[in-house]
Amino acid sequence: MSKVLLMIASSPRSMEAQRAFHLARTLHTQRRTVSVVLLQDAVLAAVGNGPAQDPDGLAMLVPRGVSVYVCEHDLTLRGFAPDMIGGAQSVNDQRIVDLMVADDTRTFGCF
Amino acid sequence: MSKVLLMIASSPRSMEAQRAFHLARTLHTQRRTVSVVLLQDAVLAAVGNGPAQDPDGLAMLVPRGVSVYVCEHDLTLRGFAPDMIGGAQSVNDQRIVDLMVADDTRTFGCF
Amino acid sequence: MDSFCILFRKAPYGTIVAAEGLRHLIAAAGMMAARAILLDDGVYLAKRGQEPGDSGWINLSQTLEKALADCRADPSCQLHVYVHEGSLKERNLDPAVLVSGVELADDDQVATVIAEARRMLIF
Amino acid sequence: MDSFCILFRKAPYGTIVAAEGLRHLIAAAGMMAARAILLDDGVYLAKRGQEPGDSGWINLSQTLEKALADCRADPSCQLHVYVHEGSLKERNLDPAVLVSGVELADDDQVATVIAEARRMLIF
Amino acid sequence: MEPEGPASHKTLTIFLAATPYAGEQASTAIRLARAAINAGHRVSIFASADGVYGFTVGHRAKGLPNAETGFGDLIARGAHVELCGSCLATRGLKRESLLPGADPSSLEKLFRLIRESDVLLTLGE
Amino acid sequence: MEPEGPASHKTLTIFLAATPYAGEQASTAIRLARAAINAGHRVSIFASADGVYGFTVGHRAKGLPNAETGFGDLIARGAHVELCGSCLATRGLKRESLLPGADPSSLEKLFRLIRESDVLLTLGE
Repeated sequence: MSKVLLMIASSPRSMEAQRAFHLARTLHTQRRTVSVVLLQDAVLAAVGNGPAQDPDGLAMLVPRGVSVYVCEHDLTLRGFAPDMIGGAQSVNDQRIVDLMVADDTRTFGCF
Repeated sequence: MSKVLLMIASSPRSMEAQRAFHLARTLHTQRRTVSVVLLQDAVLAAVGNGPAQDPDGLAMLVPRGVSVYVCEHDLTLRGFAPDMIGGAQSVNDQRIVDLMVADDTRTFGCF
Repeated sequence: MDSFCILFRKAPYGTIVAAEGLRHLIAAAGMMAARAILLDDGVYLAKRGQEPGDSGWINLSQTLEKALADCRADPSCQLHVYVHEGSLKERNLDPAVLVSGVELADDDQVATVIAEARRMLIF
Repeated sequence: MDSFCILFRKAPYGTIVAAEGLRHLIAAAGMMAARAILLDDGVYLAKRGQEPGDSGWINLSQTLEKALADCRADPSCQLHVYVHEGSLKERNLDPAVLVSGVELADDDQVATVIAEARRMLIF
Repeated sequence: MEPEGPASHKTLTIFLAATPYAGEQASTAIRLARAAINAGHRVSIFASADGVYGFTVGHRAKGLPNAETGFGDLIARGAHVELCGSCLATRGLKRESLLPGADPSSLEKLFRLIRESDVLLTLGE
Repeated sequence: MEPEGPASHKTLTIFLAATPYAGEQASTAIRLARAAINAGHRVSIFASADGVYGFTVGHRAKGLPNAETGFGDLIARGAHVELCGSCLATRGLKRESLLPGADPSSLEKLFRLIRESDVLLTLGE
């Protein structure tokens, strides 16, 4: 079974991002290997959102073993330092492309 | 104190529409006379959404005395009949303009 | 298994997005095995009885229904349109109000259709 | 009491909307009593430390801060920027991360500023 | 409070920031403007950001409302239209590609319009 | 399963449906396309709906990234660009207003591009 990479660009509280988070959980429940890349406004999901703030969102994915990558460019643009994220990895554009085109990976997005 | 008319055009579950519903409640709590006009995708708030589905949304405004007007054109375009709405009134464009320009009314929108 | 998929997430008419998705779905169905998933506000695309009148819009749910009927009449055509049950329920929409030819799918089925897609366009 | 108000609801950069609101706010402040409300994702506009680098974007929070400072130095200028406390709290944002010159406002104050506005632009 | 004119002579200003084919915003602007004009009100439309795309010529829309026709009709009925000049420049839109009657304007003129209007409505994305 | 090429020769297709100045989508498309080209991958961009506005000429953007410059640079680096033809017609965009190298195309060509690509990414509103 191939890996699934979900690219998310929408604001964390938008229906679009919430749907992508939900899909990531369902795919994970189906025992698929799921990774998530956060781009544009979606990077805001990786700052300041503890599980208490967002019980259905990103914060529940990391502890379940979903890899979360955050676009460094879009984080710093918005005034957040790459080291502010718990459980997620900040990545540059080159690394995002590497993730997208990796063998055995199906990339879907942007949500 | 003048009346407040909120024009809402966004999808009922969007942050934008939810904010407008919340604002309508707060203005109502401040003892202001509040009315709401639903346009475009926001008309979907007036169909099929009982309080159980949407405890913070439109369904709680009508019982509190907030007048809710729904754009008839946008309802029928989407396949809903004007008589499907409980507690809200379907209105044509002319009536919407009358509401917007009514004396002593401050019109804000579109959310 | 390796099909092309289009995701519909937004209500018709309010934004162009659903109409654009439909235009692409119909074109795709003529060229490859195509699947569509209607979820969140995207489920409203399949609501029957839309009445564009003289607005200039085409009737999107009728166009979807016709595409499905045309495809059933053509043995070489492979088109499936799945409507997400959870999104219908949240919106208090009865499946009976949907145009004919669409299929219901739960969370699990939606995730499977997506994961099985080789490529997906998102609207 | 009768002021002009601009509502900021979206995060900066992801959409042009916050930048457009800011452009209009600065122009308005030169011509009339102007108030702005940052709420929902709009609160991120005031986050200090934005780094556009060579992206081509101007630094929006710095631009906001400068507009507020310029206005304080000009006795004829009337500009207030309110940041919604509830939206900050939901996003786990400490008011200390905001640029200087903005004022905090609760639900009640936000509603009052809006109701007192004679006209409002929404971004 | 500013004095309120008689109900039949209000001024409605629409601030339009959505593209003509983003969805329903252009149609909403056109429908409400038409209804307001029919009721004897004055209507101004100020197009800003991506809203300026709506006032170019040569549209051939199929299956969705033709914005050029709608806006042209409004101008013919007396709607006043101004376009954000810097927004046109950003997008490379030149005067010769614009609908007659839709003229480049400025923020200063926008706020003059706003001050003179009884109702201000934003139609954005 | 289709055969996967070596990691250094994948094809990325970006389906771009947002206007050049709607926000960050055009910049994201440009940044990811540039990174992909730098890594030796092939890149195609298919602009659809309001996305076609990004491939006109004469932009003078201030304070936000100039999309024309970014897309022109990508084309110079070998990115393949196609524009939805009916979307151009809807919006009244003529060939002479388009960026050289960005050519009108069709749905049939889009699906050919999609079939030939390893990764398909949508950037919309």
